Amino acid sequence: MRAALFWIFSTAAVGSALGVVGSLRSPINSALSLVVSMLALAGLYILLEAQFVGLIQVMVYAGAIVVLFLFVIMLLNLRGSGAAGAENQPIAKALGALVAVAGTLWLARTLAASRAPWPDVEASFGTTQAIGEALYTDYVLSVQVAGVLLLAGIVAAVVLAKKKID
Amino acid sequence: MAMSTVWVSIFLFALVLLAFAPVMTWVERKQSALMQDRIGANRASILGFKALGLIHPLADVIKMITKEDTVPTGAHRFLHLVSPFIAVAPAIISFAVIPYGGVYELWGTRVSLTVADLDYGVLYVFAIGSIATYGSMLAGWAGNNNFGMLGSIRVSAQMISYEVALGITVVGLFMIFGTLRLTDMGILQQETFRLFGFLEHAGVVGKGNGFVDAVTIPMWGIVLQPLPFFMFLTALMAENKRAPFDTPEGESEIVAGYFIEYSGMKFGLYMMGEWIEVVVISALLTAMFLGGWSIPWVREAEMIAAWTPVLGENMANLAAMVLAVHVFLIKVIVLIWFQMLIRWSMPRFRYDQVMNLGWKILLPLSLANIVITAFGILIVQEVTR
Amino acid sequence: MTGHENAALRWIPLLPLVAAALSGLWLVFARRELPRAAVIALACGAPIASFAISVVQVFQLATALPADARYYTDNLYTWISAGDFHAELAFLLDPLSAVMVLVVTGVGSLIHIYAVGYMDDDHREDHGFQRFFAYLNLFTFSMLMLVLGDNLLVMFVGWEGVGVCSYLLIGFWYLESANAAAGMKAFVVNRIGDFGFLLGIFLLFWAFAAAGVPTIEFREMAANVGLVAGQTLAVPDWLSFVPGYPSVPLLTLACLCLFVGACGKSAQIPLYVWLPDAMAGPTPVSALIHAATMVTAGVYMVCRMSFAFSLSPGAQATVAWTGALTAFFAATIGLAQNDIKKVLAYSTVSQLGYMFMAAGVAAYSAAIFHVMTHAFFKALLFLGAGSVILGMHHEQDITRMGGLRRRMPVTWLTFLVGVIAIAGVPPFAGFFSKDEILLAANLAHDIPGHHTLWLIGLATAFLTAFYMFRLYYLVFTGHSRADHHTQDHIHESGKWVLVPLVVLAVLSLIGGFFGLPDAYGELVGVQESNSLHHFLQPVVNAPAHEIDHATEFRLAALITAIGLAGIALATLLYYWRKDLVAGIVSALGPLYALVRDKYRIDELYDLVIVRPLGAISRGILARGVDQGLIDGVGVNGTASFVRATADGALKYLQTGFAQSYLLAMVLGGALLVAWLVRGA
Amino acid sequence: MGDISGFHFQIVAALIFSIGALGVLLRRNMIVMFMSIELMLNAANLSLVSFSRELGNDQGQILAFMVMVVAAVEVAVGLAIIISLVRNRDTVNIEDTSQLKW
Repeated sequence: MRAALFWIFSTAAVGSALGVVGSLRSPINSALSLVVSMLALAGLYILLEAQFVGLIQVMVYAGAIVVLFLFVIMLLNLRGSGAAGAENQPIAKALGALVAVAGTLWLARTLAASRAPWPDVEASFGTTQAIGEALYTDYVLSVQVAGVLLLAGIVAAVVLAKKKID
Repeated sequence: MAMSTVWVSIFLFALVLLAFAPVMTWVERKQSALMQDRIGANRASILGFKALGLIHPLADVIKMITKEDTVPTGAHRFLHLVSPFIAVAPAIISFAVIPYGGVYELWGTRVSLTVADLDYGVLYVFAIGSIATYGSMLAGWAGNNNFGMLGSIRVSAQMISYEVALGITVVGLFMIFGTLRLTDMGILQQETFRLFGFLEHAGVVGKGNGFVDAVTIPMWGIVLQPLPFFMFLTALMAENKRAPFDTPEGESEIVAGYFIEYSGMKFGLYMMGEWIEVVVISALLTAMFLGGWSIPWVREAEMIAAWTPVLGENMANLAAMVLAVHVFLIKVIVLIWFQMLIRWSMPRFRYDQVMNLGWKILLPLSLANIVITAFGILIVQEVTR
Repeated sequence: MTGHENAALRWIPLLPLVAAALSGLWLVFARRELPRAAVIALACGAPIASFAISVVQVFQLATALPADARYYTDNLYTWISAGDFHAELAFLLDPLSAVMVLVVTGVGSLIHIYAVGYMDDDHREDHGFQRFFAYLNLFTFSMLMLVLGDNLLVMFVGWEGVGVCSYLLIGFWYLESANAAAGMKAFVVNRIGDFGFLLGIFLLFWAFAAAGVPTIEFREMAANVGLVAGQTLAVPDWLSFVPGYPSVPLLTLACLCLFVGACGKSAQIPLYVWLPDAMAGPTPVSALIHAATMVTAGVYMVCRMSFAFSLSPGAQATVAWTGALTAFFAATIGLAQNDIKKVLAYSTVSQLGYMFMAAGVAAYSAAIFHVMTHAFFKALLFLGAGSVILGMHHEQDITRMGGLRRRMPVTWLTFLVGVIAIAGVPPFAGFFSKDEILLAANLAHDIPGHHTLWLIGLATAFLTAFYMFRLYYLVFTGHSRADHHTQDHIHESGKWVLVPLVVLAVLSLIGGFFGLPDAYGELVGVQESNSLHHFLQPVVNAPAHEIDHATEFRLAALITAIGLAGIALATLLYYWRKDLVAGIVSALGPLYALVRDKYRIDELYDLVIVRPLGAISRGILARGVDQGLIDGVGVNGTASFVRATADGALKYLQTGFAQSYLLAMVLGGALLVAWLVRGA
Repeated sequence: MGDISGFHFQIVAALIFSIGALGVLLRRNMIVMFMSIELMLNAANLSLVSFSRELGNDQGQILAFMVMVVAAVEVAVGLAIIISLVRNRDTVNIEDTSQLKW
């Protein structure tokens, strides 16, 4: 059942990632593909026993970040991309896809040599409690730095979005 | 988790949803009529049989299903189609973690009255709740209508804003209970504490003072965190976009807001979604703040142990289970009624007032609550050590 | 040390500093003057209060402590601490600094009071009145730091401080460029001396550190000076061909460096040229800084370092001869000057030479004695000259004066006292100090040519008496040579001016009795009447000369006679037979012109030092090094190189499209990853 | 868990990362480019979490969490920049904003 879930989620994630990049008609479509990709990734996290990260993935990415994208797209009323002609560059696309596939294959070949089954983990692995304890003991400095970063981000966003640069 | 538990839970799940949601239309009508000194909702009848207006939901459903489903020109057809479902689905699946009762041994089978007793229960509700934003947001945009667009922008801003306050408000409660699992919260809330225990710790009275030992209070969330209960309720209601927080659909300003271009059952889905969410809110609050399925001052395990000699083990468990479900539903109904009361008492806030309440009142208060709670926990730990 | 600590000392320099800061900062921030009464109270109150504290402390010092352990210290905090080196911000009150403190605060207070009257007509746009007193108080503070400093570094702070204040006050009337230039000259010449002083400090510390006592504190150095006496300078091999050089004693070298500093500050050959020009400042400044206090700092410093000078005969001889030559040289210039303040300025240089001569022949107490009496009568003379200048409406040329005796009676009388005092007529103050110096010079057998020194001293005394009385006769007697307009407005000065004059006149009259030689005292039955000498003896440690009283009296009579001879000659030429002067001048011809032009020393310096230096600076340093090398190659060269590179090649990499940058970034990242996993 | 292991997750991560990189490099719409950057970040997160599972410790998850924090900040600031850009130049086409040159 887990293998099936993996295939479902990973197909959804990769497919919708392609949707993000490939939907030329409207950025809204890209954003919606992005949500699907994020949710699929959250599923993959939960398959990896990382429940907390998975939940946060849903809350932060699907619940906040992409909503913010949508919000901006709506606020700016970007119905079409407005640059459909510029988006059409078949040679570059083909070349890029070729490089990406080649790179992935090379990576696969490299990684295949070191495939190993997963170890068993205790029940608390990846739970909110485990991550919380790690965050507030060993990584408390990172948490505080992250807090400062968020504050700086808030201030920067407010200043940037509010000020009219003449 | 044995398969049988799932079946019981899903049975209850369907019961609550299918029973409550349509009935909510009737409840709402009756409540508003009552408050506005009308009779209300008494016209629909089958062969002259009115049943206090309970026929009305049925009539509504028939009307909605049979109405024409319009799609405006220039609309994003796919999004216009899926948005109502995106709006309703999160509300429904939120129920998965709501505990209607504890875990019972029935004829050798463990029966849990929770569909998915998740370790990260509350977090799950929040995560699912944040998805609900899309349903409303995309609806307004997909309809290719300027009012709908305005509604979309309002709804996304409002829901993102209140999600912040929503999560932070209950952190104090998490700190006290030390868990996010709703069933654990239910069990913990069956405990009691001595209201005047501090006198003993302060040395005013000696150990074993009869009065101090007698006066006990259930350790319900609302007792431990009274202010967050109301803040949480406020934030949830704002998330649900019902009056007085219904600026995204404010009729007097932007006609009907984000679902302006919807008709028929698609429109009905938005109505349904709101009502289901009313139930979700009530259930969540009950589980977290009002002691869940428990009766005050009664530990369920002790109760079963007391009944076992009389009824036998299986029947005692069964009785406790039935009692638990009823207690839970009663509390939910009270909270639904309370929400209706607010819905019909308060006028709609202005949009800036909504935002100010979220960012300038709820958020600072909830942050302060975390600090105060932390100090409180430290003091209690220090004193009772 | 406990019994010697005295926290009152810090207030002596601090009070003037506070006053200066208050009035100065008020000007900076409020941009307007305080009420005059407030300025006067602040400016005069501070030095007077310092004087009062000094009197009390010195009295305590003299009475409460035994003669061989007579000192107070006040340690504020450790100023610098680096390795072995420690410099405390500390003050020291011992007999030597006691005398100086009393002179500085006492005479200083009188001059502050005088300045109130003198500067009264200053109503300039730049708040001159308050600014002047801020500077003056700042000067008092610096001078007190110099005098009270417990180590060379604190002394150096005061030393530089008085230099700055001197610069500020010489150029006080900066609207005339000549005044500003005079201030600059004083500053630059002083810097040369200060450099020597600093080198001396470094050498001393080096020497003491090498001897195992790293210190610059006076009392510690004095106690351990024996350890460094034998040290010679370690010379690099390539200098060893210089005859005698390898054996230069370190202590002598240090003393010579210190003496360079003293020469700059105290206007000795060859660095005396700034002092006559410094007369551009207001007259109270000339009196306070350029006669009574600052210029004697060099003498004070040499006396303070007497323990070192006493151990280096070479340095002592240098000091003595420099002083004697300066004394004579400046006196000759003084003969032919017509500006009332210039005459006094050269007289000051001459008298400072006297003091150095005394210090050089190890008669330190005599030097300090002369510092004190000179402060009295020279301040009196300058203030009197100031009064005259006020009365004559800022006329300073003595050929345009005359006959002021009746118009300015108080000024006349007090000025006369000063002139007699400087001429060396007993029992006025100047006689006793000069007598002691010349006696010491006569007896200084270890100084090469000490009899010549003595003769030079006598000749200087004669010249001094002559030119001072020439000045007196030209200003106060005969008929007025001023124009009618000025004549009509000649008036006696006000009380602010006259009171300090009278006080100083009294001091000039009786000041000599502080150091009445023992021989005279015994005539009237007083033992050890030279109280100043005995007071200072433990600190300056001068060798005692045994001489019978008869010889002492004979020498004194000789000095008196010389002085009277000078007075007589002046009376002859400028009172009885004025017609003779023109003949003598024309007979002397070019020699007179040379003296009148101050031997053209300024022109010589200009030709030998200033112009070559300017040419080198402009031609090589400015044009070659600064503009060519630093600007041309360093700054502009770098810029043009970068510009050429960027313009030629790099700019084409910059397309302006974010995605081309991104592509480069991704490729770079990919290459990096490929390199990192190359082995796998 | 059948034959599913870290290898598979890493390949998925690599694919998503490549797709995101191609999006950043090929698309001209700034908002879509920005979304592609998010894809790349998520791919990296997936890789981290997968390693975390493979090694059996939670450090990878913590790092992924921190990446999310940074991503949130980045989105807030980045979208603010895009908003002010659109207000001033009325375009989201990256080719229209080529002032970063000589």
